[in-house]
Amino acid sequence: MKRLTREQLAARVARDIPEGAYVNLGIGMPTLVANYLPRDREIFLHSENGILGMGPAPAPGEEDPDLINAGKQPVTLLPGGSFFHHADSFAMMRGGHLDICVLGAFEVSVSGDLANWHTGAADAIPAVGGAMDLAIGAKQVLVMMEHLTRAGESKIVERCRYPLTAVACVDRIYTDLAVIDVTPVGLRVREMVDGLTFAELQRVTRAALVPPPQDMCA
Amino acid sequence: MKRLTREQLAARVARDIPEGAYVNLGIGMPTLVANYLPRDREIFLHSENGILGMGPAPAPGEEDPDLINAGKQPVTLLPGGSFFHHADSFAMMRGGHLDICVLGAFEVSVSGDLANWHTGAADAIPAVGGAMDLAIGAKQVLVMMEHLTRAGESKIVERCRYPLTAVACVDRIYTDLAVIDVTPVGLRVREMVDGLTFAELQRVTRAALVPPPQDMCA
Amino acid sequence: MVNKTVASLQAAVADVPDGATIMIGGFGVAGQPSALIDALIAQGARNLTVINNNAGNGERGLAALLKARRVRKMVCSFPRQADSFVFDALYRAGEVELEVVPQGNLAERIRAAGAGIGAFFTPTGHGTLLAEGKETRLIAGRPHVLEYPLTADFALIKAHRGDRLGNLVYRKAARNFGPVMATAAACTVAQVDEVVDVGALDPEAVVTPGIFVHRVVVA
Amino acid sequence: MVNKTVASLQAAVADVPDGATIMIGGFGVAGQPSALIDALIAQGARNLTVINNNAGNGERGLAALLKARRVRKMVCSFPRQADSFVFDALYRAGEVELEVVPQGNLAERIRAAGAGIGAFFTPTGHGTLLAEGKETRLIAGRPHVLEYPLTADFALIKAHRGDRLGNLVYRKAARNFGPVMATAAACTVAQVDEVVDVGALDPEAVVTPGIFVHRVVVA
Repeated sequence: MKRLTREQLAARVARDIPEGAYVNLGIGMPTLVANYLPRDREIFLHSENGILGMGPAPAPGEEDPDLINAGKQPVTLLPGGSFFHHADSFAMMRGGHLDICVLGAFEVSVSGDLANWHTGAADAIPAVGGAMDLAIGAKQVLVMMEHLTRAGESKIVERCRYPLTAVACVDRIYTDLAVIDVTPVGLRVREMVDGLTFAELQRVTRAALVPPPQDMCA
Repeated sequence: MKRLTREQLAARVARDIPEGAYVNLGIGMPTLVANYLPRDREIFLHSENGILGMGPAPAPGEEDPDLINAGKQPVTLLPGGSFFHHADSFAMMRGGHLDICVLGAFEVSVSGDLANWHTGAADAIPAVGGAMDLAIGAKQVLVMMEHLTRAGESKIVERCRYPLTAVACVDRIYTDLAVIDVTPVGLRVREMVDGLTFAELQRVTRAALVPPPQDMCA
Repeated sequence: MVNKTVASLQAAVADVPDGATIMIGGFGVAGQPSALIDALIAQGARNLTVINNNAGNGERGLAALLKARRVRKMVCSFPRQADSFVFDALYRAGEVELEVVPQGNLAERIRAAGAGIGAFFTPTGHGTLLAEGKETRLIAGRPHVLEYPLTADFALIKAHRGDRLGNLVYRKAARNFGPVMATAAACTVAQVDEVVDVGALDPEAVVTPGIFVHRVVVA
Repeated sequence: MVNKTVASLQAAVADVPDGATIMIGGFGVAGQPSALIDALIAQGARNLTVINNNAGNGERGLAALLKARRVRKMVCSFPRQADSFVFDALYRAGEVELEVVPQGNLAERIRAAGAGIGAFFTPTGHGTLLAEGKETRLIAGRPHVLEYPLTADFALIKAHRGDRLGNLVYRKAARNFGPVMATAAACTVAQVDEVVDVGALDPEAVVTPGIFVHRVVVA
């Protein structure tokens, strides 16, 4: 089965981010999206540790320990950016001011429940960071993940088995196989990778999918 | 009966404000206190409209319409002062950070209830401003008022007849006749103007007073 | 390229509908966006609910909006002032509704709306007329009142300098309600003295980041 | 003359008692007041409850405080990091208690303490393990969780510049939790790079006004 690479997936997500959007990219794979934002669009990256207008990594030797992103990697500030304290930063997230957040996930359910912070394993040290705030706060919550676990299990599920990050929060899922909207009538497939059929996608997905418009006519 | 003038009363209140105190002076008579703060003490005046380190009125011609106090009169900013927005300003008040506020009053009750915002008259337009926030928020709430109304009635009462600003909030009352602490055992007189006896003070006060220490021994 | 500056005051308030709730910045006249208010009067929207600390001074700005009979209801902390005669007359004639809110609750309720807080408990107002009928609760031995966020369709505010991204800095005590109102409205319109180039505002000193601002207009 | 500067790091933390609750600023190492933490280790207070976004990085700063077995309980949003091995080992050995708080609730609960809010309703965490046992309520059709303020005996924070009145400005994203923690503790101690003359800080750009700060020390 043909799959998007992580880079291709990041580029696919980036394509959907419009001019002028205020965007938070979660730790991990979502951070890659920054590398693929269209250069002709002005997009504002927010970092939960108090940055708006975050720029790319600095040139080697130019790192500033006081200028890091949520993943604690060195970043830069673009002209027109600003710094603010943590309560103000989370007010942006929780108050519904961010247009888009992109989050990784362990699982997403049919109803848009998100599990991405805790495996629930007995020896796991729980660590939530800002995931719950982003999930409830951003106007659009996009999930970006591999369609299947390494063991080949669907990460799209009827009901999450992992502890939830937030209930009914996900708007759209981008995987290495498909782009899927979470809608009141179910998980509607919008796109599939070249050569993949709806039947094949459904077969590897442990939740009912709604076919894309062209398939409905087929 | 000898009485303090408004200026003498302001000077009396000012004498009790210690070095380093953060202080809010309410609109009206309390504003006069600023003129009598001891020059050898560094005291920080807060204005609810977002100023800390407020200075005196500017020289004529130097007024700045963007630099006014809570009473909307032109003021100045002292070196080391700062500006902040209204929610931050009221966080200072409500969060218990101000050491002292000085408020005017219509009435104060035996238990420290304060009425200073509304006469309750049918045709009165209610206007509360920041009085309720100051009354519940400052570490010490000092009231400064004439002991009697123009009609000669006691403004210290068993129970307020005017609508309350806050319940059990007043710590000390400064009047033109006496300084009185609100304590769990009642209104304890600390000082009286020269020549006034406790009996005379009690006679014009419509609430039971506790005599000052020296009177208790008399 | 993002450009939040708009060419005219008229354009800045063109889409305010009748019946809108509008936050107007300012404490008295300091920080009051008078040019935007004048444009709103010319625009003609009626039946407005206005949230401001006061209820107008003299005959200009908010007082003029009241005088033009555009305001159905005022939400404010301190309507009664030496020069609030326009409001006073309308109020006594029963032609404008009034909701008096303690000033700290006004600021905090606006902030709550901007910060996504559903409601909060505060000691302010407990045991007073202004908390009548409201839910109360004893927390840590102290009585509190439950207060809800205040949102608006538009916030009209005044700042000192802004850029095309909507970043704002204010001037002295004219800052007052501007920064919190900017966070609490569906559409925030800032009247500024000057639009500066992107990058000209110190990122450490930006008071209102552009995310909260939708339109910037010079006046 | 008011002078909040103290001569030594030792003096700045001399009175921290055993069992104290201490807020420590920083997001990872950015904004972490390492010199104050080292002074606290030398001072010897034990059985501490520490509120920080993380649970230490590497072996210095907060990690060193943990390694010295001075911390009874960590309240944080993100303890598990690539280099949080000191905390990880203590936690797995059952030698430190952990309360995980969503980062926004952590910031907002600290702000609430500083702003005199008794409690607030937030959608964050609803329906998750971190809201188990907490009061919930539907507000405007959306489920909310009731959260309470977080206070502390001491806040140890790092700022860039300060003056003898306690006014502070920060540097870039090292600002993070400093300004809110400064408002929420009975005693706020700020480690600064530099003490400047009163009046040298722009009053428009002061981030933490001196009212919130009790001690300033250069490190």
